[in-house]
Amino acid sequence: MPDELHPIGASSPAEKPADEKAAPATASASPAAEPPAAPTEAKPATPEVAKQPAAEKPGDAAPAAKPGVTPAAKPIPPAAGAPKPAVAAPAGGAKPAAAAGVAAKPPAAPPKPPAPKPDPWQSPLVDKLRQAYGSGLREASTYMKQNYMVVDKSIASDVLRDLCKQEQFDYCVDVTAVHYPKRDEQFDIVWILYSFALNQRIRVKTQIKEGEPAPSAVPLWPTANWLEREVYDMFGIHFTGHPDLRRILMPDDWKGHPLRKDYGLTQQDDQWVKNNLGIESGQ
Amino acid sequence: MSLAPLLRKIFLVDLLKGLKVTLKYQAPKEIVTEQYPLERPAIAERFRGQPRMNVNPETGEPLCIACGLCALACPEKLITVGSERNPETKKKELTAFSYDISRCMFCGLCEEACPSDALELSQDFEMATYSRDELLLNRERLEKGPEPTEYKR
Amino acid sequence: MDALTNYLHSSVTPGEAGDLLWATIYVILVVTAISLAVLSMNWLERKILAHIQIRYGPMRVGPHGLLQPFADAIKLLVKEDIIPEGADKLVFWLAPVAVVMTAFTTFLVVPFGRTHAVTDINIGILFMLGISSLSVLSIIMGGWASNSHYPLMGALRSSAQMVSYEVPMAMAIVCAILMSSLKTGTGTLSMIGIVESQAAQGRWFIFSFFPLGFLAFAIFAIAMIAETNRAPFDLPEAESELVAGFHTEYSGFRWSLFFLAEYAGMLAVSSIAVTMWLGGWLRPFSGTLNGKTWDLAFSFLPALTVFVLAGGCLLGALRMPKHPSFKIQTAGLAGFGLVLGAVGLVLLAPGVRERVQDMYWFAVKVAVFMYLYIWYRGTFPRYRFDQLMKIGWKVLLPLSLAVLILTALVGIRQELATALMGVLR
Amino acid sequence: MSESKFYETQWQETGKTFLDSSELVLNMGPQHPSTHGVLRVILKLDGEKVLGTDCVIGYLHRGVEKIAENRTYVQFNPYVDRMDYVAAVSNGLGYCEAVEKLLGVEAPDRANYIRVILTELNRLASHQVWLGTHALDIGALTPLFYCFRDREEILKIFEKYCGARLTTHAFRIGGCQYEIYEGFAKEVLDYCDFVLPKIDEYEELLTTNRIWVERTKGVGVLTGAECIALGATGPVLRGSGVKWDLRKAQPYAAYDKFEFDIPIGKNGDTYDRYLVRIQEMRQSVRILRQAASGIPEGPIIAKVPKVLRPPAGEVYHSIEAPKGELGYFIVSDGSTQPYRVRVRPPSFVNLQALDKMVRGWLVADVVAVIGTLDIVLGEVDR
Repeated sequence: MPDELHPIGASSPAEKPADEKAAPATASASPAAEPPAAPTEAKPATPEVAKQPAAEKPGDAAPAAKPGVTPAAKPIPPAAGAPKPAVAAPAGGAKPAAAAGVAAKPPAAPPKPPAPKPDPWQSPLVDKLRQAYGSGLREASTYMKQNYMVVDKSIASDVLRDLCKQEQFDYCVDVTAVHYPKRDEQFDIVWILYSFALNQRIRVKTQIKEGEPAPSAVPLWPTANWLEREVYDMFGIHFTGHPDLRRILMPDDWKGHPLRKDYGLTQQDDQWVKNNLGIESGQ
Repeated sequence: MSLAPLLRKIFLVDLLKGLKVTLKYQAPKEIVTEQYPLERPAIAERFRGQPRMNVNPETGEPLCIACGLCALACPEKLITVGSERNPETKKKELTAFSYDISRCMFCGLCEEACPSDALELSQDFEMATYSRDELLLNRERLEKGPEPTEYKR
Repeated sequence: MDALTNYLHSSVTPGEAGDLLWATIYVILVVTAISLAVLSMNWLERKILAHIQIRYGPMRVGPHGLLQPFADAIKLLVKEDIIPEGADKLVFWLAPVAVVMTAFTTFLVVPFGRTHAVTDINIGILFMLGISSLSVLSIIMGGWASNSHYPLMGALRSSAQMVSYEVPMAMAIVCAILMSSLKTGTGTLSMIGIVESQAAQGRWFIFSFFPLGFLAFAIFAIAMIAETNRAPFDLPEAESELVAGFHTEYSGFRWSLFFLAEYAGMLAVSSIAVTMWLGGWLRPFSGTLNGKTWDLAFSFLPALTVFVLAGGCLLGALRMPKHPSFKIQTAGLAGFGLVLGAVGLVLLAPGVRERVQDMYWFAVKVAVFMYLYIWYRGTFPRYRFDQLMKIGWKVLLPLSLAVLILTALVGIRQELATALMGVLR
Repeated sequence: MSESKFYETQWQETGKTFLDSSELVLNMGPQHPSTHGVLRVILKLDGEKVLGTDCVIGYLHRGVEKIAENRTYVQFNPYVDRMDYVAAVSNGLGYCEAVEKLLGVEAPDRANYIRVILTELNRLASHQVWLGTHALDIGALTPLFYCFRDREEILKIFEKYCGARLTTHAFRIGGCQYEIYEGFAKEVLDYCDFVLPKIDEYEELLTTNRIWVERTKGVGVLTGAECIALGATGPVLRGSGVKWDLRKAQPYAAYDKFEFDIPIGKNGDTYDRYLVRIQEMRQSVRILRQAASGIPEGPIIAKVPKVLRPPAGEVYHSIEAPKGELGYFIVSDGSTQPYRVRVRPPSFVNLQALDKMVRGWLVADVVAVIGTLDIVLGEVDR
């Protein structure tokens, strides 16, 4: 990384020292003790809910981890600090991975101002779903005024069906996925739904392991057809119940799934160059 | 169907209306295209064209302070800056600079990053060359600036 | 020398006079003239279309792109001759030849003037219709032989289209033939005969039996656009749908033959329209503004037109950009203007003056049609195939039949009246 | 095996070639005059009637989403212009606002006004390109040139404002990079006066023209419910009578400050979509007039750190691009580079409706429907 950038990066926390105040609060709450953190946040301390902060995507885990790590890590380098929670919390597959990724990226991550935390999302819809699915609804939060819920993959198709048929979420905006290679459940599948009647947009997320199929939304929203094909093309995720799961953007004989994190940017190029030009690298 | 639309349909009013428009525009003064190499378009002041490295007009010394910010800002990573610390003045001095406009998308981020107004995207838009090598601009060519081709027949 | 004097004093076409030499010369002249007309049409179309579309059009090859058609022709001639591998080679080769042959053969009977036709045959119009329908065949040949989807669809479309529009077209022509039987009593199928009967009746058939003549003309005008596959009926070569229609697989010289045939076809049907309804070679107002002085005045018009063109060229040369690179172009344009001026002078000569009259008016009338063709192309969207068929069969055909019957009834109204009276009495 | 050999053997074995079957498989594109770039549609035809289609896309796939993961937030900004290159400004707006949301900053008022002006100009330009090419597909050659003539003036304003005509890179995260040049507002207002009569002229050429009406009325019908099910947004949705525009439904930038209507169609056919877009152009002019005459003073860019490290988290932000809902789903892991950027391209989703719209229609209608969907392959393929 550029040396020149460093002073600028370092100056940013100095600019907002006021935010530091909020840091200890979250720091003490979430990362220090994983299971106890859950009850403070969520209602019944069912095992699933307890697992929730750990298993959710690092978008959530990272901010919680960072303030916690950095104060403690002052004497020790952050790289060494990162794996620690991994051992401490074996239940959380995702969190240590993401935390490690975050901590490793900037060489010396300055103590960042605490990130805005997702708030629990209170709404009749959530209550209804929680009633119906209980702990299957792992999380329902609001982040940056945007509502999302994380559901267990076993109930994902049911939740989607309910949202489509009963809750007027008649428009499937997007289906996509995010790859977290270091997590146990590698993929987040994200359905972005919109309701014309309510003028409301929600995200439904579920997490699946490598090789596991996801439920297809095509029977509910025909628009998901190509979107799921694209997810399949880019991530290699199979959708059960999809009528015509083929590659869409990449050629049919393409190898690999480009948007996975382990798919190198120039991998295909290099291979082509090697095969066709007989040299090591084209660039 | 009432009478007026019917009559309009029979007398092809809709078609005649269109014909009128196209007839109107046949006057040569309506032509908007340019005889390009002969008539040159007016290029806006902020236009982002071929890059140029400015030198101090009085001393001829480069304005570039070899900070490398442009290279960092570039999304395509097509700028390389070579610098060397002058042992006498303890300042970084520019030794080499290359700019690959074959990969450039003229986003202007390098220009914005430059703290000393050294790198600038000029108004020249005629960057066609006969070989790819010519698109790799070195320091000399950048300092000389673009050399627009004169139109000859 | 005898041949020349014979020709100059002849008041009939060489074909009628049995003058084989001059007939041959006329054939050559007609083929050359049509080819030149197609070349200039090419330039004009590009120029006029460009101006409709607020652009310059060709500007670089010669002054204002005047030499562009020649450059195009050379380009097409030296282009690689590509025959698709799956093509039926013989038919593929034959199609453009056939299409050009049919297109040029029609001009044998076109009367450019009273004496300016290769020949006059008493079934001239039938001959024209018959030969021009043959071009369908070559289009199908081209589309089929290409062994490719787009040409095949283009060929199918065009055959359906040409066959269906031939019917109203023929009906409209029959109206004109009926009109020609008035006064003279006997209708004629001869192209020259039809023009002469218009002269005898003192008015063009477009104004006869108003509005029947005009309606018949309008039907013909619509059908002829469809017949020549031009916008808004240019489905067979609809660029945005079928790429280039039946000649998608053709390139170079073969393609240029299709191109030649298309424009020759346009000229041919326009000639029919002019002959049938617009008085052929007759000058306008020949009925009302007649007399020696008017004749004399009108006889100067060809020269005047040429002078105006020449003046335009010279003016254009003056207004050329004052850039050294335009020296040759400026000189060329000025030279062209001077040549035109000289031609104009020749046209002023007494013997020549009268003799070019016929051709001049014929050419002017055809040119108007050509302009309309281009203007329509620049303005209208394209019909869909089924809509085109609908217009052909459900609108034009009944309309043309009605017009035909009405024309016939009006034509025999006196006989009809007497017959009716007889019955009643 | 060469092509002709193939047919020969096919002939010998089955006694049939493709010409003998009642179904014709026609490969439209990827190089075809009216597939707007490199769309390839495989048509199954019975004569000229379309029995089914299959879109083959991806010829222009550049992996924009993958590139995003390897660039910083600022560096990725110019790339979004290359998706819908006809409406580059809208793309930039969506991306910048999404990242701003992630950062928790808001662009200042002045920047928002400039953004609205430029995006509306771009909407006009995009609709003009659409109209020109759509008319060209249907066979009218000339409107294309009139549209491009009028679009040229917009591009000149872009060039003067930000230095590029097509891939503008006009906005930055947090606001705008460039202060408006002298006479900007006046030029925009002048353009409004200039373009309204021109829109009337397009209408004179097409709206009542019987050929145009016959070619577009009733062709490619989508009901509102079908649109929603297929996820079609933008003028396609509005043409079917659903009054939904993100500028009104979930206002962004400064759109809540302006008065404008959402034009909707009735029948959901190609003609209605045409009318909707024409009306939208007029509404854009209306917004432009309000915005250009009321640009507030103030800073043009909010305070954002030089190096952007949005807090870990994810947002979805969408705007009403000329083609429909353009969304960005950005996942941040707290580093300088986005962890994942997902673009929800309107053209891609709208293109799905093609099959539904053309079944049972003729080849010529396929062309018309592709035109009316207003796709840009740069965005479909990304």
